[in-house]
Amino acid sequence: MSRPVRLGMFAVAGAGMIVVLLLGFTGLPSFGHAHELYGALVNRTEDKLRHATDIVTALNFDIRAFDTLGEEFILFASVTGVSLLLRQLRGEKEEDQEQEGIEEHAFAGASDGLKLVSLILIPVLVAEGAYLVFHGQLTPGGGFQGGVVLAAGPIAILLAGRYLAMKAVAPKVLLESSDAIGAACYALIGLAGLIFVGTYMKNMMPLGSPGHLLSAGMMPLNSTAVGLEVAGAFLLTWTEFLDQTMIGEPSG
Amino acid sequence: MAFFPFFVAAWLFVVGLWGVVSSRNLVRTVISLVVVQASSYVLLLGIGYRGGAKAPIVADIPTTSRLVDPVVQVLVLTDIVIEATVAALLLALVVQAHKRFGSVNPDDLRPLRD
Amino acid sequence: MTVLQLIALVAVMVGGTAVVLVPEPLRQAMVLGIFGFALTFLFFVFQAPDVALSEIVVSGVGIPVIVLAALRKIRQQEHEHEREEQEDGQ
Amino acid sequence: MAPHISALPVVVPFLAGPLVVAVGQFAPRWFNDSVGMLAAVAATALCALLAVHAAQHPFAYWLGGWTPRYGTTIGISLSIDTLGAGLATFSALLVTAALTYSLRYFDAVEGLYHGLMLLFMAGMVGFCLTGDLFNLLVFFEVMSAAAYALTAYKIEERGPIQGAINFGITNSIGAYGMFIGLALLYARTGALNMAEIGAALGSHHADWLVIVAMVLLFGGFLTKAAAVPLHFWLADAHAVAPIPVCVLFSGVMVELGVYAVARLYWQVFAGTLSAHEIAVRAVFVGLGVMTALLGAVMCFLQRHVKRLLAFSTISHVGMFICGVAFLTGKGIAGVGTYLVGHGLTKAALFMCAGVLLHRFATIDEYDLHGRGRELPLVGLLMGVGALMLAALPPFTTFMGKSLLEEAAAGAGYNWVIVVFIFVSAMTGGAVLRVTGRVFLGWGPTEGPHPGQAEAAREDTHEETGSPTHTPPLMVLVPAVLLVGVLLLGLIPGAVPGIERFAAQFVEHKAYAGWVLHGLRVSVPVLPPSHISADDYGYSLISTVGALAVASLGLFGRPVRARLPDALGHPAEAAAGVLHGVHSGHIGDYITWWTAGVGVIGGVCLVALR
Repeated sequence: MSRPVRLGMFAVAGAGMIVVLLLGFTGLPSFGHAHELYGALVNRTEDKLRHATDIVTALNFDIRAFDTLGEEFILFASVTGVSLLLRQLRGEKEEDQEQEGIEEHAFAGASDGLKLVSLILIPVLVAEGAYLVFHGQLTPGGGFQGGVVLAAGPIAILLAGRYLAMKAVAPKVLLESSDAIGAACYALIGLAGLIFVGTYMKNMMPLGSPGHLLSAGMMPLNSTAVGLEVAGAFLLTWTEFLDQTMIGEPSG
Repeated sequence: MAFFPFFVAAWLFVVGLWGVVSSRNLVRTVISLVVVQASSYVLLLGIGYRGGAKAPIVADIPTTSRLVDPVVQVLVLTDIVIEATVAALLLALVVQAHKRFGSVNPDDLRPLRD
Repeated sequence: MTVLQLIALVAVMVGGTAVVLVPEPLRQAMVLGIFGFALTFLFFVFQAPDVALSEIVVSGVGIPVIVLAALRKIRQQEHEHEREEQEDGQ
Repeated sequence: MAPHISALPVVVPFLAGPLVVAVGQFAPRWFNDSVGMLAAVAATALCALLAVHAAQHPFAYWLGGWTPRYGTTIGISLSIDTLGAGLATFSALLVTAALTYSLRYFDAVEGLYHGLMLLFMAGMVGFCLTGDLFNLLVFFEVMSAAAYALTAYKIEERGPIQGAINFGITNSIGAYGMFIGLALLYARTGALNMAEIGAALGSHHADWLVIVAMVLLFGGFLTKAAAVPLHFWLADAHAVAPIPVCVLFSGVMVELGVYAVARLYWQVFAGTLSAHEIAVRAVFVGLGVMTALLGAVMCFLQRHVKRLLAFSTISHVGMFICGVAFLTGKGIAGVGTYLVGHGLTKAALFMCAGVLLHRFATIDEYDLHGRGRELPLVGLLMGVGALMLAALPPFTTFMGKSLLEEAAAGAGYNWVIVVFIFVSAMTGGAVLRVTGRVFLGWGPTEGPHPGQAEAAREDTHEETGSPTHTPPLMVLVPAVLLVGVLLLGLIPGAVPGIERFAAQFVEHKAYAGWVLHGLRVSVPVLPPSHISADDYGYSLISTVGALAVASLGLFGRPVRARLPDALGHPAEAAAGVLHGVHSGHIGDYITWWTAGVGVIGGVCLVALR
């Protein structure tokens, strides 16, 4: 199809699509008046059953933990896929010999002020990330959000203009292991439920008292596993992409 | 007015599709996909919202207060992870496409074929 | 519906449209960031703080780093290509 | 014992995957191969155990022990019945076959290949077993994420990158549409478990919301299943993915889309749409027939053998969509039987194509003219595979096709039988034509457009080892699969068994009983159905038709040259238009997608009022 034909056809099709969608949406209960059966039940029972104060986390890491298992492996599969797609081919060589050149050439734009801010940012990010991971069952946040924040720590080193320093702090092997171990641990915690209490992903940890760091059964463990995986996964993805900008083209 | 959130959801879906169809740059195509997916967030959270209700965190509110639906929030959390992963995978493909085709314009991405 | 919710919805609608309509990818990536903030704000006023946190980490750092790196790589290759063409021309 | 292992077929590859990815780059090749094979075999065995157990009575496994409370589901269930677990077994079996096939030739990258194959398998198995709608979408994405990356495995070539981009974008958009559909159903019923959504929709009148939700969900799954006009990604992806990955794509992944449509229709929408069965049947049989015809014609027009096989898959998927759309247990039984026969055949055919690609570094039919003479065994396998596609009696594909034809007659769609015969003749004939040209050297050596051969040639090899020698495993594995096609359908009790389980599959009220209330439901007893003389007649026609189509393709050029211009020109023009529509441009594909889903939506909104 030529571009005008395509756009013209889409104008008709898209208009039809939006009409179909809106006709379907007319059947929705009006905004603010949801008759949430499932959600109401969870809200009513979760506190007594699981001692987590953040109900979303309880759903995420316990009641619907199997979805999160799938989610972690979507992430794992895509990171593995990115590693596969951005792998170095024979002939694509990293320009090792010009290491200092890379430092300069890559992110030389950082001013001293920005560098300083970035360096201050690092401990803050790490602390914030760890807090989010470990307080998932108590306050908003959890393994995923905390994991991304943790991964942003080394990225701050990059902002400070030190690409190779970032790679020294977080070498690929470490990231790959963190990614894989986190994902596998999440599946293994579920397996412990199967072995000790007879059902996959069933809670087998004491519930503790609501509002405490070690409460809500296996949720903190699951959250930690996810945090480990997500931190590794995101940083690995970023590193793969950033490495691309450092690879020369195959000569000839 | 009570229908507006749902209208926004439908709008984002179709506008995002327009971005994909009209794109001359695959990076732009992938970014438009993010907009398509945002429609499902707006729809899901709009469905789970109850007027005047609190967030589903029971630490410092009386247990009798109305809470919004936590289930849709969990679904959106998973959705967001899918968004990030699909974007990463597709952008990795786009980078490779530029290496092989020397262009990221979908018009140029036609390998020889019948 | 509260006023804040209305503002957030309008911001998301306008933001999403802007992301699609901006022609130049680098500028589009920036608009995408703004769109992410609008969504985050929307999630807050829809009483979904967990989701808001997720959205802000993904749209604040997660995706931008990837998009910028991809754009940078593409630009590098284009420069190299141009240089080669100039050399060929001489 | 069996219920306890319910989650393990998913968990085993989820543990083995990270292991090979993390350790693979330091470990020797045999380690990755063994972990991959062990996990695949274990998953196959576990799924088979589940299928056998569910044959007594199907059961729900509540993950985390979150059984329904106050009559409402709270957790996620694996709802395991024989057809679902059987399909999971079949998926895992094909993964095992694909990994075995790649043992001796495939240049696997540091455990990443094995890791992604295992994650792909976990996605497919979880997809077959789960009883929760959102969980179904999650496993759909696990499967897709692994599949996008595997498609572009050969990043040094152009085709794979372009194929993977089209595949990824089209399927992602399908998935986002499904999230909207799911949100609509959740807003209406407050439930995510399929049994509970079905029960909540009950026999209430289906309003616009329910219909649009159905269209979006079916649209997403039919994108995966490559129904016309949502099918464009398939040929691009199948033509370029590595052979072991094609085996899984064509053999089972695409068909899983049809499975999901059947599952959703019967377990969610059957009650609420029971008054509209006639209209639903008309809409989706129409879609299936369109898909079957377009796939068959495009299949015949290809000279790139992998693309040819890809269009043959589209054509057969069209038949499967018809089978599901007849809305009877017999239709499901036909699809189930044919799916196994077709999956094994198509896997074997792709593997044969893999041998050619390995040996000659091209997959163009004319390039390969006569060069296959040194591989007589592969030629034999390909010929047998072609006859299986043409539904030669009395083997498995024939059994499946007979059931489909009976279902068509039962639903009052006798004319669809003609379409089925056409599909079998065209797809079987196209593969026979390739066999004749490549392995026997029949027909002209020059194709109509010599320039097209370029696309089918490989710059690089995906293989290790010297191309003068074909590893025996590359011939042995497809041979075993084809023996399976020959024998499976002849096992006494196999086909009647599938019929009984299919009858159970369509009992949606009983489904809610055993999932939500833990009732013990036994398999219905059916009178054994007989294969009539008509069925043999139809299959003989399709086999003879396949031979005729093949000879027309090989020796028909003089005949075609003598055609009057009034006939020849329009035919050529039509073929040109068809090629042009499959442009490879992602913008075109998404325009077609939007139009397709929009039209299906519009038709359903009008027809199901």
